[in-house]
Amino acid sequence: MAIATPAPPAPTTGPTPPRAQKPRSTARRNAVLRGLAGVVGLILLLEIVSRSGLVNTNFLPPFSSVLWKAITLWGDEVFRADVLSTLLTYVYGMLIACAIAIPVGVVLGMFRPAYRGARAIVELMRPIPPVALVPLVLLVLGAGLEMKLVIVVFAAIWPIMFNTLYGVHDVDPYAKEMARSFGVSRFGVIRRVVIPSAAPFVVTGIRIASSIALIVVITVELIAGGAQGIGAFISRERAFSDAESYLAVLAATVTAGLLGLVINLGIGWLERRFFGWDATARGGA
Amino acid sequence: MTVAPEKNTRKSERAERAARPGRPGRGRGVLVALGYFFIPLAVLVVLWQIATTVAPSPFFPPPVDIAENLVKLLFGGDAVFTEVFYNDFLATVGRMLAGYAIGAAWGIVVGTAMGLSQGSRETVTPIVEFLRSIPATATLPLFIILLGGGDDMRIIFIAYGVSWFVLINTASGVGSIHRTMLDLGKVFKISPARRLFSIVLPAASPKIFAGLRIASTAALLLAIVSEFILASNGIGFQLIQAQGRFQLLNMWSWMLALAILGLLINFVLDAVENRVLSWHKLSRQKI
Amino acid sequence: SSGGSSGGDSGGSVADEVAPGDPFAPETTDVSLTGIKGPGTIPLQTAADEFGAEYGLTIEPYFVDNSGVAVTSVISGDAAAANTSYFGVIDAIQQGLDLVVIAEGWASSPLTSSLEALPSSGITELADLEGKTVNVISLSSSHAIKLRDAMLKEGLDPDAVDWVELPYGEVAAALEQGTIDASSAVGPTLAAVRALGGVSVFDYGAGDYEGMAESGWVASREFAEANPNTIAAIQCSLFDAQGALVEDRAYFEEQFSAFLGAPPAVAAAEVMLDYQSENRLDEIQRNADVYFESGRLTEEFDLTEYVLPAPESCDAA
Amino acid sequence: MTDSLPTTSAGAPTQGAAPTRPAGTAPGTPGAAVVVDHVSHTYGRGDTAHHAIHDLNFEVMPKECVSIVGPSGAGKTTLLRTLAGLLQPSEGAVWVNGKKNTGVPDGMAMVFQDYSRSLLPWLSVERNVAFPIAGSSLSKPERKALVDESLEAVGLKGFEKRYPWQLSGGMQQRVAIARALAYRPKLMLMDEPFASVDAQTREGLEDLVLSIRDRYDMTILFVTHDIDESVYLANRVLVLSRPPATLVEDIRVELAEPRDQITTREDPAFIHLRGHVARLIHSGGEPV
Amino acid sequence: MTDSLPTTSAGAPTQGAAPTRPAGTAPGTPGAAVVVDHVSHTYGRGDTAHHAIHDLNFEVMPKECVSIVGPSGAGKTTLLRTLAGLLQPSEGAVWVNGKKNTGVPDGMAMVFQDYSRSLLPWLSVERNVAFPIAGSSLSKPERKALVDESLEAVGLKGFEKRYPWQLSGGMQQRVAIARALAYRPKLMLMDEPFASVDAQTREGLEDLVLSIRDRYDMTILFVTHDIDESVYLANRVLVLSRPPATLVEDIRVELAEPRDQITTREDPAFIHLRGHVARLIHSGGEPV
Ligand SMILES: Nc1ncnc2c1ncn2[C@@H]1O[C@H](COP(=O)(O)OP(=O)(O)OP(=O)(O)O)[C@@H](O)[C@H]1O
Ligand SMILES: Nc1ncnc2c1ncn2[C@@H]1O[C@H](COP(=O)(O)OP(=O)(O)OP(=O)(O)O)[C@@H](O)[C@H]1O
Ligand SMILES: [Mg+2]
Ligand SMILES: [Mg+2]
Repeated sequence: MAIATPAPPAPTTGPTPPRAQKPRSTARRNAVLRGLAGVVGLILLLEIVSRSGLVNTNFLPPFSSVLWKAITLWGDEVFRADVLSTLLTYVYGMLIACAIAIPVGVVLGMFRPAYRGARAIVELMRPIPPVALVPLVLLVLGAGLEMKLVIVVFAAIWPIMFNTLYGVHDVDPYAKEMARSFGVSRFGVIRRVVIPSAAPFVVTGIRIASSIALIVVITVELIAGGAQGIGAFISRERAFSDAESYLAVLAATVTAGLLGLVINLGIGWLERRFFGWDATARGGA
Repeated sequence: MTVAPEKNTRKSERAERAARPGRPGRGRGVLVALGYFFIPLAVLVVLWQIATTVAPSPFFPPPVDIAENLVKLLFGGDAVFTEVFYNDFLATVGRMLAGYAIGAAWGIVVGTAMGLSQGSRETVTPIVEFLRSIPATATLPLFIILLGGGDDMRIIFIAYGVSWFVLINTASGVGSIHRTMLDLGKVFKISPARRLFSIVLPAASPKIFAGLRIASTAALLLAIVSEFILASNGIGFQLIQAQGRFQLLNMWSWMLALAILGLLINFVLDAVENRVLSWHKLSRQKI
Repeated sequence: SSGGSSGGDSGGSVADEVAPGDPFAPETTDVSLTGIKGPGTIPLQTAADEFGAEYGLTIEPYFVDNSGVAVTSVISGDAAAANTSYFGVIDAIQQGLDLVVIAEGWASSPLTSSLEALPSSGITELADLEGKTVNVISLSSSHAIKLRDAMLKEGLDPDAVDWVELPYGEVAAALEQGTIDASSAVGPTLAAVRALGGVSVFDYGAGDYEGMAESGWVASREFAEANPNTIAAIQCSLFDAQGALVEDRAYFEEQFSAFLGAPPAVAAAEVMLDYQSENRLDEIQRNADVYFESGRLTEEFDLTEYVLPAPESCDAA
Repeated sequence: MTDSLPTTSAGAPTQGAAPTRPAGTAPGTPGAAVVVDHVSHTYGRGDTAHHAIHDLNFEVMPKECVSIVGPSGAGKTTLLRTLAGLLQPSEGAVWVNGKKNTGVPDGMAMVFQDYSRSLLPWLSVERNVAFPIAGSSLSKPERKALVDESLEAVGLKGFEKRYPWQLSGGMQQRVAIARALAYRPKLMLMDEPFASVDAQTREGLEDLVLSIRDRYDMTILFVTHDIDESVYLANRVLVLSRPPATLVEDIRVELAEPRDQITTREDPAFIHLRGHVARLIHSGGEPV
Repeated sequence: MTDSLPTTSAGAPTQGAAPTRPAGTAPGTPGAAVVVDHVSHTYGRGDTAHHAIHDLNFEVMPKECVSIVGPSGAGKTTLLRTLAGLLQPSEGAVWVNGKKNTGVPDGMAMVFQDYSRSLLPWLSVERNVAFPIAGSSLSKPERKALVDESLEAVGLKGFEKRYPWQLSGGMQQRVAIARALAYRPKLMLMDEPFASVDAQTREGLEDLVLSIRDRYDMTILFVTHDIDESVYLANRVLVLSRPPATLVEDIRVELAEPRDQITTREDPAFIHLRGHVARLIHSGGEPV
């Protein structure tokens, strides 16, 4: 932890400054190298665990073979279609969830009566496991894309909404007052001060929601079946418990993880690019 | 165009009052709060009741039936509570709380480390992003293979799943603490431990709490999911049984139980947050 | 339990006020059929690929992870028919879902599904199960109910067993790890468990249970009444498919490999399910009886009203 | 609490004038830019109540530059926030351009005491300055010209693309000033606007404020702790007492215009006035 | 206001250090409290690099009070942060009490320029002030006495239970000063500590700082924009140039001790010195 050590000699400016500044390529290279080191470390650890013979390699195959299987699976057109289908559901779900959760979060964050009035319903709905909704939604909407979407949206809304709410509460009152003093309208204050200032919170919410969404898409596909999706793939492969299909199940799981990794790194990149001010302006470590 | 300013004074008054419990007007405040809470709920329930009576469907039982059934499931018998209450309801609550506590603690520890040091953040981020994107539901079998089918497996599974939410929010909260505040601790030679507990964590607490909120929902969800397979008790188990046997009323009742459970957890979190974050609310409510 | 003849002879069924439809004039030609992907749904795929066309049907198969979902999609209208166990059908009907059995799937037969345990567990017979953790995929599956029933008949206490549910994919690993002591197994899982040295403790298709109807195709009554001809066409397609598989082992192996992606060697070693091509009311009713006797059903249940007769003829006029 | 103003009673704030006036019209001299009419403000309630300003009465004519001095914690910021309509007075009312303040009056700009927090960290210097005019009807080049001109005026040319956290304290404060300038307000409220800038820059900014006022007919109210500055810049100096702030004296500053950093400060009248203000402040708000 | 200052500070810091000295020992005069040895600092890198301070050399003897003046954005805050060990110099090194700064030196306190951000919003005034000593070996009553004394000294008695957001700007700044005082540092760094307080309070605080220095043998470095203050308080005034900041002149202030707000400011030597500093600043960092 850095607490114990004084300011490190070189990086006095903190992380990459936002736009308009050229990112420091060395710093970025270091970041990538560090990240790679972490991933390689994890992979080695998994490899050692599975090869150590603690568990039957049939049930916990070495990570390298899972990874290899994941790579070869890409050659399979059906699997690619499955991944695409999952991805599409995910993207639509996230877009809808953002479109609902951010405005609602802002309204609830800005207007106390709205928050108080909505709270009972929100708090009652929130803990319902999205997965438990499957049979119900299935009934109303069938096993198609809409069903998956409804459940994904239901799952992804809460983190975004809550982080938005907290972000709105966190806006520096001086900033709001400044805007108001210049005659900026109430809506203008929201649009130009509250939302940008809460944006880092919102993005954190989106990052959390994004992995939840992915998890839920796949879980729903797993439970409710349907023609396509990584979950459907896993469900199909699971039907036989031979080593090969088990490997495929693991490989699909890992693919889901990689998919999430790519998505989240993308969001992280956007976050740094557009909200880099958060970490830097406030002088994060 | 702007906020009607008289609201401001009222708001700060309210803030003042909230800061000091026991002031006059608090009783009314509680009533208003309860009103805000229950009136929308009551309206919703009544509408639902009417809708289900007008157009009955086996899939949408009337709310009164759901509540009645839940009461029957949990209360009564020889003692106050039924066996189901102890065996399933409490079992799930116990697992959930244990997993939540462990996961939250772990998330705060790792998240703080990540937030404080750019090096560790850069090293760990890809791993974190990768692991948390693997569907928890798909990893459950792995947990079972590695840890067996006992309560400890479920608790660790819940903790694992929950920790990500806390971790990410903590890292981001800690990472955005203003430099002057961190410098303050360094200048006055505050010990690292105190710096952590009296600057870093309080300053990041608004974001940590947002994470804890989300995590509390996730904990419940994961507890349920962990009981979907290889379980012989728990709300998740009951839910899956009800689903398997098309006992829709039971399903709804269990969902209601979950909702109420979530609500309770939320109340506790709210109370804690009101204590711990009152400074934040008040200092932000100024305008 | 009620008697009644079976098969193409629909006369014995109380449901005969519903006039059997004409399979060659389906009201709707595009239908979805659903079930869990496995040996039991090979006929679904073959019906879709080959036999449906004969009756002017375009069958869209889709596969789900549990039969509850399959049944729900029948109710919601997503699927015209679904494959499920009769216990599920009874549960659903008891909860007010109006289902009808339109066609039998397969009947219990030896060596297709059994309760397996590794020697290290020390389980060799039903009496050893008490106090052990036993996996049955689903507590309302036919395996679970038959086991309970059998234990009761032997004077054992099924409630002394720690019943759990675990998907097939994880069974072998869980047995190996000692997470569970015994488990139901079918098809590839059975092979996998055997490969670990598993031995059969109880055969779900042997003895008393041999020949008992095990799975069936169900539709919602509403749909069945509105589309008698479509139902007839589905019945005929399925029966044709099931019949074809039973009659031609080579055809079965070919379909098995194609459908499940299994290597020919596995297909060759596979014990074929006892697919049916008629509705045997007695054998179907036995499910309700066993269910009641196992203690899981509180009242006796008569399935007669819920079994549709098969079409009088599936041959073109 | 909006329309409760019962101020028909007192009438003109400082002098006490016309006993009756039509409802809805401002008390005090007609045409006054700002009328502060029996304004009090109390923060909080009950035990923790803090009475910050008490029964303030004064008015500001258009194009006047009025400085406000007083001890720390007197209530100067509270007063400015009330004038800006950001805070509703607990008693009394503020009238700007003949209209009673219910919200933020039009054409008003404010430089906040806590300047570093009033800059938006996610915007570059340039865009922070453009913030208040971004939504206006001006064309893009016009806006750019305004921004450039203001930044140049406060000596921050070349820092357009920086972010607030890359600036020194004094530079941040100047960005806040530039932002208010770019807005071209009719009424400018400044809360210790030069507290963090060095002596020389400060002189430049003082002269800038005066020239801007003349050029754009601004009315300016500003809070300062620098007694020389309060006299040098102002047409009038309002001296506030210890909290709760009341008006100790309203000093008219009759120095030659335009002011000049050298000659004005050497003017005996200036020296006399600054001494007077200093003594007032030293006496802790009791009239001397 | 006890003993006179140790004007022995002969070791000409501006000329650079002794040519040979054992490795690991401080350059400059032995016994110096602070030695700034060829210190430069550059923010960032590449295109966006900003060279804030350039090759600064000076030293401060124990119990000296040194004021630093210079244009806004010169690099004064940067310099203080380097002295405090919060920033590592890009070149050169800082030695405090004969030890090279690798982290924050012991027994040092700092009053930050953005004081409002250095107060912890979740702590009351009292606990903010007690913050640095809360972990110390002092007993509870001792701590309480320290806190009370410091708050009293800055005129904030009676505000102990308030929260920072309930205070005016000047009051917040005084809380930050009280916090540094309660810490009883040997080395005190103050970055425009009185920017937001009124003239009278400021005088009180100035005298407070001087008396505290005498009483507790403190070494003080402080940044100010007030030329009078820089001379009044200091034994030496360091004038920095426009950025990148270099040392324009190191002016020794030989005024009678103890200083007095009336007599010292009337002293012709004072008037001469302040004029000299003012001219230096006006000349924009070119020696006059
Ligand atoms: N939100 C608040 N709640 C309670 N009291 C407050 C609040 N804001 C300010 N005060 C109190 O009101 C008084 C006046 O504050 P104000 O900020 O107006 O002073 P000021 O004259 O601007 O002082 P300074 O010159 O130090 O900035 C102070 O005593 C302060 O403690
Ligand atoms: N984090 C940073 N990144 C880049 N440049 C910076 C950073 N911090 C300060 N600077 C630049 O360094 C220069 C010196 O800043 P510094 O804060 O030391 O000035 P200062 O002398 O304290 O000014 P002031 O009197 O206005 O507070 C300024 O030009 C500023 O723009
Ligand atoms: Mg103020
Ligand atoms: Mg500075």
